[in-house]
Amino acid sequence: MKNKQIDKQLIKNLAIIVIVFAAIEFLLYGDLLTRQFRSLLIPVCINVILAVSLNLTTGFLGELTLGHAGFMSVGAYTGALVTMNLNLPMIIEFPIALIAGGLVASLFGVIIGVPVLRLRGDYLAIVTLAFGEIIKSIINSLKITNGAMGLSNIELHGNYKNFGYVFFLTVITIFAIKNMVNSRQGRAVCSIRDNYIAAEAVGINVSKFKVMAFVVAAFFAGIAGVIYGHNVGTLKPTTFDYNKSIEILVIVVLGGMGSIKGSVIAAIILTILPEMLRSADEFRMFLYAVVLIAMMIFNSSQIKQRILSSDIFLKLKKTKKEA
Amino acid sequence: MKKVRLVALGLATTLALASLAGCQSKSETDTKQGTDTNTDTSTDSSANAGGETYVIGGIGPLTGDAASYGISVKQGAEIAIKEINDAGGVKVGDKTLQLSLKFEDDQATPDKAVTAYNSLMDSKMDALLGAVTSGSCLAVANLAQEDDILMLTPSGSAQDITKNTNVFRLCFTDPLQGETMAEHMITDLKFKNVAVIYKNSDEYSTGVYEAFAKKVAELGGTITTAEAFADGEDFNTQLTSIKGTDAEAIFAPIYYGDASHIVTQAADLSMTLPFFGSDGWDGILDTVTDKATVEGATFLSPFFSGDKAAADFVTKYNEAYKATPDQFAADGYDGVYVIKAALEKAASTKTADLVKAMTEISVDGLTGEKISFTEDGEPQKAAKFIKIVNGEYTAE
Amino acid sequence: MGILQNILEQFINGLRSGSIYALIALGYTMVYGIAKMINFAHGDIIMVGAYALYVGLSILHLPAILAILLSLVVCTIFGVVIERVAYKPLRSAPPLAVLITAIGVSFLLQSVSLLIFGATPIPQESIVKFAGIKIGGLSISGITVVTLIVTTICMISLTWFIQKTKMGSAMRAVAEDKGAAELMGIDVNKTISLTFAIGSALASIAGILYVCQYQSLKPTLGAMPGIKAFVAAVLGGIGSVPGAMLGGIILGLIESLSKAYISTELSDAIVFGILVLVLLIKPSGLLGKIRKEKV
Amino acid sequence: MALLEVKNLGISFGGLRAVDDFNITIEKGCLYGLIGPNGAGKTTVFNMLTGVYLPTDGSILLDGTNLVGKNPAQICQSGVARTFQNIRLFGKMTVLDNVKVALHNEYNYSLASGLLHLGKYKKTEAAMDQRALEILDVFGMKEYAGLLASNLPYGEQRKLEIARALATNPKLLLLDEPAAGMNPNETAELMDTIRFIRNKFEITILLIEHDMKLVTGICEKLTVLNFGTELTTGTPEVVLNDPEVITAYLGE
Repeated sequence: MKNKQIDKQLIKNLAIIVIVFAAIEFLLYGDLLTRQFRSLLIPVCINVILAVSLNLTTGFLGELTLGHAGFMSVGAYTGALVTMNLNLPMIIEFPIALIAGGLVASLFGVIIGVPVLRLRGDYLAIVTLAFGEIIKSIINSLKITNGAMGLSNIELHGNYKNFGYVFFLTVITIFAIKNMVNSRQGRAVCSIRDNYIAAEAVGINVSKFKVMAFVVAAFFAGIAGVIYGHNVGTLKPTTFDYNKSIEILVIVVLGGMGSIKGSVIAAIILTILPEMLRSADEFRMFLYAVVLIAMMIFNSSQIKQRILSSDIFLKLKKTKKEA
Repeated sequence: MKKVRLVALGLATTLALASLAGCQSKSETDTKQGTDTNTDTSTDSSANAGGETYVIGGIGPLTGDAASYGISVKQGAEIAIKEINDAGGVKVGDKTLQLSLKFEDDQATPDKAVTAYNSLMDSKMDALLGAVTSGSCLAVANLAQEDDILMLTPSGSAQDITKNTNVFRLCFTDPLQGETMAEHMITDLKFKNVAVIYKNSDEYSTGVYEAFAKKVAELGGTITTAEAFADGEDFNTQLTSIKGTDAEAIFAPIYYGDASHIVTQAADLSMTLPFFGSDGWDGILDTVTDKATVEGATFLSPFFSGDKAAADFVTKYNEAYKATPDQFAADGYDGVYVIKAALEKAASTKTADLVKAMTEISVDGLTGEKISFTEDGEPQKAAKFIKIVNGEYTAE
Repeated sequence: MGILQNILEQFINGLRSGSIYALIALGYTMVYGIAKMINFAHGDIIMVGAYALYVGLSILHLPAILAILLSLVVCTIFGVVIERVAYKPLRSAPPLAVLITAIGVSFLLQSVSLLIFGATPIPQESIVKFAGIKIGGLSISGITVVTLIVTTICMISLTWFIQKTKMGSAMRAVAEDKGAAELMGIDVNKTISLTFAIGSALASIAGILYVCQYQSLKPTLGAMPGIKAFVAAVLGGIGSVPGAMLGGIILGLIESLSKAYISTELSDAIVFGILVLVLLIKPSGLLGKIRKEKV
Repeated sequence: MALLEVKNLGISFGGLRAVDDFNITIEKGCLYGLIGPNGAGKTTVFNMLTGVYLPTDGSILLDGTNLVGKNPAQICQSGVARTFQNIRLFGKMTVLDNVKVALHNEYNYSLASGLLHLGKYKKTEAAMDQRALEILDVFGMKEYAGLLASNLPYGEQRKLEIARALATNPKLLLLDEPAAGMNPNETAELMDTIRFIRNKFEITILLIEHDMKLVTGICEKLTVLNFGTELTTGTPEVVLNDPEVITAYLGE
């Protein structure tokens, strides 16, 4: 019975995905989108991937991470170097770049996993920030990444023309993370968040699953990086500073920690919102900040409201019972 | 409950945006209809350029750390546009066009530059004056070629930007600046040992430095130490390191904001070595507290606000924005006039004609007399060495 | 000039930037220790302090002492108001929500100052007229001496205030357990407001000294020092007042010495690398207390 | 052979000797009580048995293998499960998932099938669901399976902790004050449950408890701890009538 329910859910989700995809493709091929909107399709997908993957470490593992952009940059550079050096058709070299970018990024996930084993909370947060800055600084001084001048003329395999491809990757990411959360690995990760002492006591290897969460998150961040590089066509180290990490974190927190649907929706809103505010020029940053603060306060007041309404709900239930 | 609300919010935002965008492009086309006498039905920009206004798009940082450069370019361009429109507009063939400027913020990041560019395309941009920073230029150059739009960057100095045929630049390239300064310092001023401070997180600074280092070595000079920095305001360490070498001069290919910290701190450390800078130094007198600290510094700049030719521009700029224009403002101003000259020469708004005309025009601008362009998109104009004497910029 | 003197000079350079980091880190650590939140907007309060000083001196033409007072008052008010408006509604929300709000406040302050003062750096002369001291061939600039002294005074008086006064013990109680403190008759809201007031006043002092040292203002001036100071506070053990001072000075020294003798290009990587190493060896920072969860 | 043999167990925190020369032998299938006044070091003993604290000296043998030096997860895998004095549930997870986390080591599939929900995933998850529901059923909590653990009433939370510990398939179950905060009815019910699970799952149970009714009601053997040292060991009747024990509880 339960399996049937899961299948129903799956079919519903797939239906939504197909409809969304068809709608966007229709708009795209019918030339009904404005150019601005068209150029936002890929960034939205990239941010969805980033937010959903960051949600794994921040929302499900419960560790504040301020260096997600570091993984992204590693993936972006690896992917770009792969396609720049392999002169193969897109259909072959882009998947290679994606996998290579993801794998190298997840290798860095292992490296950052080491401090993760010893540190928690704010201390871990600052280490992830430091880690991102170290990656940036090293990329900035390496020959192969062309230092501050960065890489340019990366083939545009990931731009709107290949939207189907990128959309597919985004859906894969969402499903993979969602699936993981509903698997034994994901439960282990969540149990560490809720109570790591109890998790240990029921036989969960806390170290292993912390590192696993970082590795999986890094893998998808790396893929997002590869898409980024192949959408914009240029890469420079300063793009991936801690502000970028914060930008992703804002999406995750606003969408709700541990809510994948929330991350997706927040990624869409927060990518489009600054563009909507374009006409406001100098006031754009100001408005963005005000909206951000207001949303955070509104969110928590809503939680309050919900507690209130649940109280009423309980009372209603009680009176019903009594009656 | 909450989720439903979020979805609703998302939908509402999307719809609002879509309708906004819709309205915008609609009104834009409305104003252009009817006056379009051009029979060319191709989809390129020239199709709707036969109307009354010619839209020049601009891309540059209006917010963030690099905001001052983008704002300067925008303001300089606005002055030029006003002058031209007040004078009746641009005569293209047998029509007279009014110019309008639509300037979008990119926060000096390539990905924002791409969306800014596309937003400009929605606003029916006819030619692009931008982007201001090199990274953004690289990101939009290929798009501009795809759309067949004339692109003129006022200040993007990375070598690769102009490799597309439709892209031109108004400023000197990074390597050219580095080489010119190396020749000036080693050959003209007979320095043997020089030290360098450059910003290694910045493509412009690194580009100038690398060319400079190569040329100095060619000319037989020595770079005693090349000190890098990524961020921040503290240069004491780098300056102390330079102090420990036998450098006779310091070359700092950076922007004036950082440069003002360097000269102030060098004075604090009682250093008396002469400073040499790149065109980013223009504007430094307004950002130091003590003008004595920059006394004797020499930098390369195409623009000199003390020039007689610039006097009128400086006054207008001052009136409008309560500030002294810097090189970026002058670049923006000249950029508009270059596009105007190209339009007049081509007597057409077709990009192919404009690109051809670009190599044929010669413009007397603020950043150089008789500016012309090569087919590679590079400017032909004389560089000016500006030296600070008695707390004033002086042309050398 | 001998190598030894060069090393000493670099050491002084490290003290110079380190003492500013230390001063900013004091505010960070104080707010963190008591309100248990990373106030990411702290760096931008420094910016507010710096601009307030500039307004006092160059626009209102006030005497230096009044301009300093103006900056202190403005920052304190900003600190308290920001806490009341933006952080207080979120007191029961998860810490990350508060962190994001703090980031929002940081954006807000930056964009407002960009709207008012523009993006072009504004020069502002130092109000420290003290010429500095010379020992042999070594010279230590006046502002370095002043910053070091002011930071030390701030650290000592802050420690004294927290340890010895009644308000201070109320703060410690709130830091331990908000609920219990409330039951003991401590006004938690007032105490947290006071914490922000003091933290912001410290930020204002940092802003003033920052202007005196670097003599120019821009809307993003607080961002980088803010991050560095946050690193310093964690290095020293976040929540520990002497730790913040120590962390700031050490950070300044590492930065300066690694730039001078290892590589200017990789100095950021080295600084952050050392931070990671220190935390691996001592997971709660140099002077931080380990709080082991009771099982 | 005894299931658990603890010899000369001791631990110091700084200069403080929290537990000293502690010995205990528990036979297979026994229901054993560890009692003593507050602060006697009972929970510290539990923490050493489960690897939360590393003992300063002594040995812990479970079925002949030494547990000292293993980490909590390894000790759990060798067959010791526990509950906590202050309840430690996975609050944001459902009741069912709380139990399924504990089944982690018994049911296995790779990360790849976890990410893609392919291969062994479906079969294994179904088996896990079934097993978890079985265990919940023992505690009469099947109907709560879909609730968040933090939304359970207090008594149910305590029971869930026991259920979760049982799910790790232990040889030895350590219960830290299982009846704390329960009313007499709930305690009586709990006593039945404890006896029932001992028999059904064929496990050995060591429990810390203050409720003497529960202790005398179900424990077959008791050890009394006072100031970190063992006071006496024996059957409940003998131990609770020992004048030394009475003094320790009531004071001089």
